[in-house]
Amino acid sequence: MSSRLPPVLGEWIDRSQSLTIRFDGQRYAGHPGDVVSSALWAAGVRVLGRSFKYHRPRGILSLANHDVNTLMTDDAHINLRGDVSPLAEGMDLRAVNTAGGARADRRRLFDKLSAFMPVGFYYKAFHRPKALAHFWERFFRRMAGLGEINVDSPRLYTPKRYDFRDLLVIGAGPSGLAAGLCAAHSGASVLIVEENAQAGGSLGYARGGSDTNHERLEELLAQAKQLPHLEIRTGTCAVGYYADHWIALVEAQRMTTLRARAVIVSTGVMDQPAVFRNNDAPGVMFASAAQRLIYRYAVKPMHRAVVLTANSEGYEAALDLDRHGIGVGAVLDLRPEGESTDLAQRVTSANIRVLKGYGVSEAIARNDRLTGVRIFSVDGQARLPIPNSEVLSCDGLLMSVGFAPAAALLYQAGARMSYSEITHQFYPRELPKGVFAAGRVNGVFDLPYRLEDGKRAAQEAVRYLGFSTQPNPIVPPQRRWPTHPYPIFAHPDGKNFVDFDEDLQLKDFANAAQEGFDNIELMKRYSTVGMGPSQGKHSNMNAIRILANLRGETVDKVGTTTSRPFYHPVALAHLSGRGFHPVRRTPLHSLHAELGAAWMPAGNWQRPEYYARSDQDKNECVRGEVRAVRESLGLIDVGTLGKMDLYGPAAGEFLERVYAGRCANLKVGMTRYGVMLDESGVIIDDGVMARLSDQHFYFTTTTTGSATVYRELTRWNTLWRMDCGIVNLTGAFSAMNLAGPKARDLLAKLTDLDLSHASFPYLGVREAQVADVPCRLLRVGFVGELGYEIHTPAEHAHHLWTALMAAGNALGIRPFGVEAQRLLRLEKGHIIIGQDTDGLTTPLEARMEWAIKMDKPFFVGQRSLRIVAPRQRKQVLVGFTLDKSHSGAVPKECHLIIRGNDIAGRVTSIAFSETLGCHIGLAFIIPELAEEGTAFAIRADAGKMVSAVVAKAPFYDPSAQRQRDY
Amino acid sequence: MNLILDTKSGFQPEYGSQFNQPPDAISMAFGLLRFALSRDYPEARMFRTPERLKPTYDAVIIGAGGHGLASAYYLARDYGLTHVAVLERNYLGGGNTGRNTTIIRSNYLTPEGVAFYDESVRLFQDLAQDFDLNLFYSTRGHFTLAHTDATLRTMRWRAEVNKHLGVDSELVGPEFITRACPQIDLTCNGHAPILGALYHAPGAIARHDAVAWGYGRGASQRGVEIHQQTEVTGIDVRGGKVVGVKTTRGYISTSKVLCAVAGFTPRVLNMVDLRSPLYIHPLQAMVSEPMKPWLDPIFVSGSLHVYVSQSARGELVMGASLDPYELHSTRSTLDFAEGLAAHILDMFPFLSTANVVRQWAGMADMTPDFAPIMGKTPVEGFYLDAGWGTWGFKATPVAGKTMSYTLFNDRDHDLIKGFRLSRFAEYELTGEKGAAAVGH
Amino acid sequence: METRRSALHDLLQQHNPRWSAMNGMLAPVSMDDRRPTIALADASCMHRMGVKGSQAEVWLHSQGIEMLPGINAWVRTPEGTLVARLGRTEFFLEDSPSATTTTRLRSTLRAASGLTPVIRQDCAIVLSGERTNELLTQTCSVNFAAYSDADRFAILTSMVGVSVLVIWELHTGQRGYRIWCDPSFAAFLWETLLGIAQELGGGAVGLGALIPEVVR
Amino acid sequence: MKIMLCPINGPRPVSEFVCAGEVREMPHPPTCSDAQWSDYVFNRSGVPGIKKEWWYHASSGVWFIAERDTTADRLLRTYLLGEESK
Repeated sequence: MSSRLPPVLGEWIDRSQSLTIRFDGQRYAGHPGDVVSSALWAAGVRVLGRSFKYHRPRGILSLANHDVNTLMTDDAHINLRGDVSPLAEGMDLRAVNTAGGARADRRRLFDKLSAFMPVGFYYKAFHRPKALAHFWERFFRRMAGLGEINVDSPRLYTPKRYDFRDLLVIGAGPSGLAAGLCAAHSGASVLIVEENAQAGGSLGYARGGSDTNHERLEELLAQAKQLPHLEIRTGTCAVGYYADHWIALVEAQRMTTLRARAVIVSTGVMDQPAVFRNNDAPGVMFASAAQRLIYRYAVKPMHRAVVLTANSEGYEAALDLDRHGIGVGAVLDLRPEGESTDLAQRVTSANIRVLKGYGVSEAIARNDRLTGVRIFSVDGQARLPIPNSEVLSCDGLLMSVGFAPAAALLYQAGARMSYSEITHQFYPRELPKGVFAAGRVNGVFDLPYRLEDGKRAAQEAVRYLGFSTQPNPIVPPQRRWPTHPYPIFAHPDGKNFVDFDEDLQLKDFANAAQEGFDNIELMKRYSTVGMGPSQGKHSNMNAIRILANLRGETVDKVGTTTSRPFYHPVALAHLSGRGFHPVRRTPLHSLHAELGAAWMPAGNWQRPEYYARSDQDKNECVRGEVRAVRESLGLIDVGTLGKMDLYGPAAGEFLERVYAGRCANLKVGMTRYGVMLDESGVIIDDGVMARLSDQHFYFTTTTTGSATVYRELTRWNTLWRMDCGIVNLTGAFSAMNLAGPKARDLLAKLTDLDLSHASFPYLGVREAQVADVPCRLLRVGFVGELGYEIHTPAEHAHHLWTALMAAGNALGIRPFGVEAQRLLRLEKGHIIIGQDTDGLTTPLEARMEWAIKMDKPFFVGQRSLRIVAPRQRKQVLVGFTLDKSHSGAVPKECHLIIRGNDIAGRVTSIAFSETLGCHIGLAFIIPELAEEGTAFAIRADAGKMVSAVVAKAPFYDPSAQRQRDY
Repeated sequence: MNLILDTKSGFQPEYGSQFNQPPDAISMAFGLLRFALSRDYPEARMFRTPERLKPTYDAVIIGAGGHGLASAYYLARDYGLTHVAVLERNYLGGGNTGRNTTIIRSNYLTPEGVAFYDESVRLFQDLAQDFDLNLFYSTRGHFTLAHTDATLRTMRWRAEVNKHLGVDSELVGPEFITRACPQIDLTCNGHAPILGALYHAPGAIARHDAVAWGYGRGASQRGVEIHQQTEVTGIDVRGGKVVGVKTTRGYISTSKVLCAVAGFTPRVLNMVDLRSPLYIHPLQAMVSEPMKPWLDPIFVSGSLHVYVSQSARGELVMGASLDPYELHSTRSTLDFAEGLAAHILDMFPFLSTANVVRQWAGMADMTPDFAPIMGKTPVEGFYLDAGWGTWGFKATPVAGKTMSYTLFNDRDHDLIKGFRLSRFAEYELTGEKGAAAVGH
Repeated sequence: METRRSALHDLLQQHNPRWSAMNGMLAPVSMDDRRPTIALADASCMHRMGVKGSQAEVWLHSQGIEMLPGINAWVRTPEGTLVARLGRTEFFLEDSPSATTTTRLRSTLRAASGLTPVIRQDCAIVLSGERTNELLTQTCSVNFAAYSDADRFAILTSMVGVSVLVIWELHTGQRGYRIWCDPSFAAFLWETLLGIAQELGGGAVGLGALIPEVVR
Repeated sequence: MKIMLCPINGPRPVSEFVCAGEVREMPHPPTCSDAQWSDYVFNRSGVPGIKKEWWYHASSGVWFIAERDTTADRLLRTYLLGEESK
C-alpha cells in the first residue's frame, strides 16, 4: 500500500514519470526526484538496512546522510546511501552486510548475542589459544566490511576542474541565501553551494503547517536570479576545507577544487537523537526526516505518530504532520515547563495532546516495525524501568530534542569552537581570517534572526574582501535554545543506541570509561564512536555529553575530537579526476616505433631496450646490435641525457666547483668526463663536458639526473653569483651516438667537416653541418669504438637520424638499444650511476680517484672526501669475470658475494660478452678480496655458489686503441 | 535529569582476575561469558591515572606512545625497574602510534636493519598472549612492487640480504602477484607495468592502538606511572648529566631520561643542547569506507607512491610518500588525497566508486639514511629513541626491548649499535635509503 | 627539403591536414572548415629564439628592438615579432609568419658577460573557441578568466603537469591562447588537451583557421 | 592547496614549487674542523619556528628565499636572495 501523499506544494518529485528499481530482489516504483529511501518508504518498506554489529533492522533516521542506516550496494556502487541517492531507472540494490537481505538477514541472531559483545569485546578474546587465533581472525575478516566490490566495474575518469570566486557560501538555507544575496549586491562574485538537490534548507521542509516559509524561499530564489554575480550550485557538497580557502566541492559527476578569497559557512545543524531503549527501531526518526519525507517527496512518514521533543521545531513538525492528515497521538515535551511560543497554542487547538516533562523510556517494535512507545515522567529521581508506565501506540516516533552544528568545515578551517552551557551547543568562538559563520551553525535559530545573521556575515565578508567599508553590523542576540542538555535515558535492558553506525549503546561508554578510556580521543579509539561511515554526525555530541557526565566535567572541558576531511565520503574517482601522468618522448620516438623498438621506461621517458626482429628472440637481437657496433656501425638515441649550455667568463670556474675533476683547463674543442658529488661526497651524477669556446661549455648529465642537476646548479649559482648562465637543453636538443669502425666513413658522406684523426681527435668536439643541419659532434668512446655523439636541435633530429640510417645502409648500420649499450659499456668497464653506485657510494669506493682532483681549492663534496679518504674502505668496486667454461647458474645483478658466512659484497653489473667469450661484471667487494686475480664466490639463484675472479676493467680493448687512434 | 549512570566504581584502580589467568583454551569462552553473566561490567581500568607526580623517579620516559610504553613495560618486566614515570603531553597512544598504517615487516636492506626488525616481528608473535589482549595481528604477506628493472635490482638485493639472514623474503614475478591478488591491474593503467615484486610472507598488520594499550596496561600493572596531559618543558642537565625533568605539573628529579617522542624529538633535543640530522615532514594517510574483504596482501609501490592494505574492519588503509616540505603539524592536504586516489585506481581501477571517509596525518622524524637514531647520547643519562620516520610502529616491541636494556645497563644494545647518533659525524651511515622509496 | 619537424607531426597525421612548408617545417595549415567550440592548432613552425642575462635587455635594444615588455609580459614589434620577458632578464622571441627578426638576431647573437643565448625548440599550440576556459579550468590552476583580453601577461605555470608559457590575444575577435612547452612533453600535452577538448565539442584545426596570415 | 608566493611569478599553488630546505651557512672548508663540516652536512635545526628556506618555482626556474613558520605553515615573506631589504 503506497504512503504517497496527494501533491504537496513545492514537492521535488515528478509524478508524470515513474521509475522502477529492485531492492533485495523486490521491485518497487518511484518518481524522478525521489531518493532511494523515499521511494522505498513510500512503498511501505520499513527495513532499509541492517546494523553493522548486531544486525538490527534499521529504517530512516535522518534522511540527510547523517547516519548510514540505509547503506546499499549494486554492481556499480560499493556503499550507496539510500537517503541521498537519487532514484534511477533499473537500479538493482541490496542492503549491505546482510545474509539474505535487509528483511530476512540471517545474522539478526547476533542481536541476541549482544550481551557477549560489549565495547571492545574483540580485544578481550579470540587471541587464545594461539592455535585458534588464526581461525577467529579469518572469521572476523569474513564478518567485517559493508558493501561488496565488483572487480568488473570500470575505471571512471572524472572531469575534475579548478574554480575561483571572491566568496563561497556553503549551504543554501535561509541564512546562506540571505548572505549570498547581500554579498552579491556588493559586486563580489559569489557561489552558493547546496548539497541537496534543491536550495532552501529548512525553509523548504520546516513549515509548521503553513506555507509562508515556502513562499519566503520562492522570493529569495527569485531575487537570486536577478544577480549576475551570484551562482547557486545545488547537488554540490563542500567536503573539505584546506589551507588558503581551498575547498573541495563534490558534485554527482566531478569534484571542483575552488579557491575562494573568503568563505561563509552556513551549513546549519544536524538533528541529534534521544537515547532510550530501542531508539533505533524502524519508524523512530528525526522530526526533520519526517518533514523532508512530506515536503520533498510527498511521502507519509507514518500513519500515527508520537512526537518526542524539547523545542519549537518539534511542535512545528507536529503541525506539519497534522496538516497532512497524519494523526499525532501526543507531543512529549522533555521540558517540564513546555513550549513558550504560540506554537503550544496552535498544537493544542489542533487537538494534539501535549505532555510536558515527559519522555520515552523505550520503543516497542513488532515484526521490525514500531508499534508504540512507553512514556514516563522525566522529572524526579525515578530510575527506569518504571512499572506499568503508559504505552502510546504509534507506527512512527519523531525526535526533535536538539541539534549539533554542522561545523566540520569550520573545525577544518581552524575555528575555535566552545560549548555554551546556555544554548547547550558548540558555537564558533573564534574564526580564522576570511572565514565567517551564519545561521544555525552559528547558534542562531529563529528564522528572522537567521536571515539577519546571514546578512551580517555577508557584510563582514565583503568588508574583508574590500568591496565595502561599512562597519560590521551588530545582530541583536536571540533568546531561544532548542537543544536539550542531556536527552539520554539509561534503561537497564540497554539497546539504547548512541552511535547507530557502530551499534554503540549507552553502557558501552560507561564501560570504556571504566577501563580507563575516559579521554574523548581514547574513548573514540576504543569504542570506535564516530569512526563509522557517517563520522559521528549523529553520535559525537551525545558521546561527549555522556563522557562529561561520567567524568563529572563540563562538556567544554571534555572537548571534541579533531574533525578531518571529508565531511561526506568522496569516491576515489572524484578525487583522482583524469589522473594526468606526463610522459616525455624524444623527437625520434616514431622512428624507433617503426624500427620495432621494445620499449623500457627511463624516468618519465620511454627508450628502446632493443629493436625486435620477427625471426630473433631478445638475446639474439641484442647480440646482433652489439656485433654491429663492434664490427661495423650502430646508432643509438641518447637524447634522454641531460644537456646543458653554460656560457660566460666564469663558466670554467663554475664547473670546477660542481665537478670533482679538473675543468677550467679543458682546451677549446675538447671534451672530458666528469663526476658530480653531493656535499657528503657521494656520487650523484656523471657526464661529459665539452668546451665549444673560451666562454661556452656544453655538458651532459644522466637521464634521470637532468632536472635535479639543473635545479641544483642554478641554486649554487644563485648563491655564488658567478658570471655565467646555464641553459637546460635536455628537451631542446636531440643526441644520437654513431659508433663503430665505420663511423667516420658514414659521417664523411654527410658533412664537410675534416674528420681526420689529426684535425678531429679522440675526445674532440666540433660544431658542423651534418646532413644540412647544425650539429655538435663529440668524439667519445662510451661503447669502446670509434664514435661520434651527434647533438642537434630537436626539430632537426628526425631529419638527421633518417639521413644517417639511409647513408649507413650500405655500411651495415643497425640501430641499437639500451640493452646492447649496457653490455658495450660494461666491456669497457664504464659505470652506470645508480646501478654500479648506490645512495652512499663515494668516488673512492668506486675507484675513481682519477676523476677527482683533491688539490683543487674547492668542489662540492671535497671536504667530506677529505674526512673519509684516510679511512679503510668498507667496499670497493672491481671488475670480475666468470670462467670461460662456466655453465649453469649465472649470477644476476645484486646477487651477493659470500665469504664464509658473511656478506662480502654484491654484483652490480653482469652480462655475457660474446666478444670476450665469458661473463664479465662489476661488483662491490670488501678490500680483502679486491686484489686482481682473487677468486671469490657469488651466491646465485637457489643458493647456487658460483666462483668468479677479480679482473681488471676495461675488459675490452684496455688501451682504448679502437676509439682513440683510429 | 538524575537519570545518570552510576559509574563511581569505574574510577577505582582495581585489578580483575583475568590478569593472572593462565593462557588456556576456556579463557576465550570465559572472556566473553563473563560479560553476559556478570551484572556489573567485569573489566578493570587498563591503566591507572595517578593524581600527582612523585618528586623523584628512577627513570622518566618522555612520550606515552608505543615505543615509550614498550620501553616502560620491558623495564618493569625484564629488569624490575618499576619506579618509572611515563610522561605524555596529550593522551596515551595519540601520536604516530595511533596514526600509522600498522604495517609490520622485516625485509630491510642492511644487515643491521634486518636483524633489528626481524626481532621485532618475532616479539610481535607472542604479544597478544603476553598482554591477554587481542591485537588483531594478521599475517597478510607484503609485496613491494617493482615497475622498473632498477627497482627490480634493489628488490633482489633486499631479498638476498634477507635470505642470508634467515628472513623469509623473495623476488617474485607478475604471475605470483596475480595469484595472491587476482584483482590487481599488472599494467597499472599502462604507465607503470609491474615487472615483479619483493615478496615478504611474514608481512603483517595489527591493531595499532591495542599495542599501545597492551604495553600501557602491562606497565601500569607492574607499577609504572603513566601521566597523561603532562608536558615536559625542560630537562635539567648538570655537568653533562641528566638530573631532572621540568614538566607542566612540576619538577621531577631523575638520573635517566628516555626520549621517545617521534615528531617532537628536535624540541626535546633542544632542551639538552643536542643537534641531530632529524627533520620533520608530515606523513599523510587516508581510509576508505568498510567493504567486504577482498585484498589479502599488503601492497607497496615506490614508483606509484602507494601503500595499501585492508584492515580487520574492512577499510582500505592507504598511504603515500612524505609531504615535500618541513611542517610540524598534522593538517591534511587535498592534493595528497587526489594523487593517492589516482595511483590506487591505477592498481585497482574497479575501486572508482569506493569512498574515502577520512584522511589524517602524522609528523615523521626523518633521518638522512632512513634508519633510526637510538641509544646513548653525549648527555649522560639521556637516551634517544628517534628517527622513526615512516617505520616506527613495526619496531615498537624491539625498540622497547633494546631501549630498556640500554637505559638499564647504560650500554647500547647490540641490535642498535648501527643506529647510534654519532654515525653521521663518523660518516658511517646505514644504507637503508637505497631500499626505501616509500619506506613502509 | 624540410629539415625541421614539429614534435606533433606524427600526431597531426591522423587528422590528415594539408601540409605546407613554412620556415623549413611542414605546417598543418588547414584540416576541415568546421569551427569547433574549442580549436587546437600546432604553431611550432614559427621561428623563435631566446636570450637571457643581465645584459640581454641592452643587447636587444642594440639590435633595434625598441620597446620591451615588463616582467612576465609581452609586446609585438611593428613587424609582428612577439617579444616576451620571462622573469626579469630572460627574453623569448617568436616571429609571426611574415617576420624574420629572430633569424637576424640569432645570426648576430654572441655569448658575452651577462648575455646568454637560449636555444628555443618549443612546441607551440594555439587554443581558441568559446569553451576554451572550460578546458583551461580542467588543466591549469591559473584563473585565466580573471584577466582581461587587453592584459599582456606571459604566464609561466604548469598545465596537466607540464611546464608551459601561456599568453593570450584576440584572434579574429575571440580570445586565443598560445601555449609553449618543451618539445619532449609536446605529444603528451597535445593529446591530453585534445582529448578533453573533444569531450567539450572541440578538436584540432589547421593553423590557418586561427592565424589566417599563414595561408595568405 | 597551499599558496606559495614567488617574488617573480606571484602567488601559485605550492605544487608548482620545490622546497630545497633550510638556508644554511657553509663553514669555510679549508679552515673548519671535521666536526663542524659533518655538522653542516648532516645536522638540521629540526625545531619548529620561523625558518628561511630555499624554494624553487619549477615552471620558471626562479630560486628564492621564503620565511615560513613551520608550525602553522604560515608564509611571512619571500624574496630573491640578496633582496631581503627591498
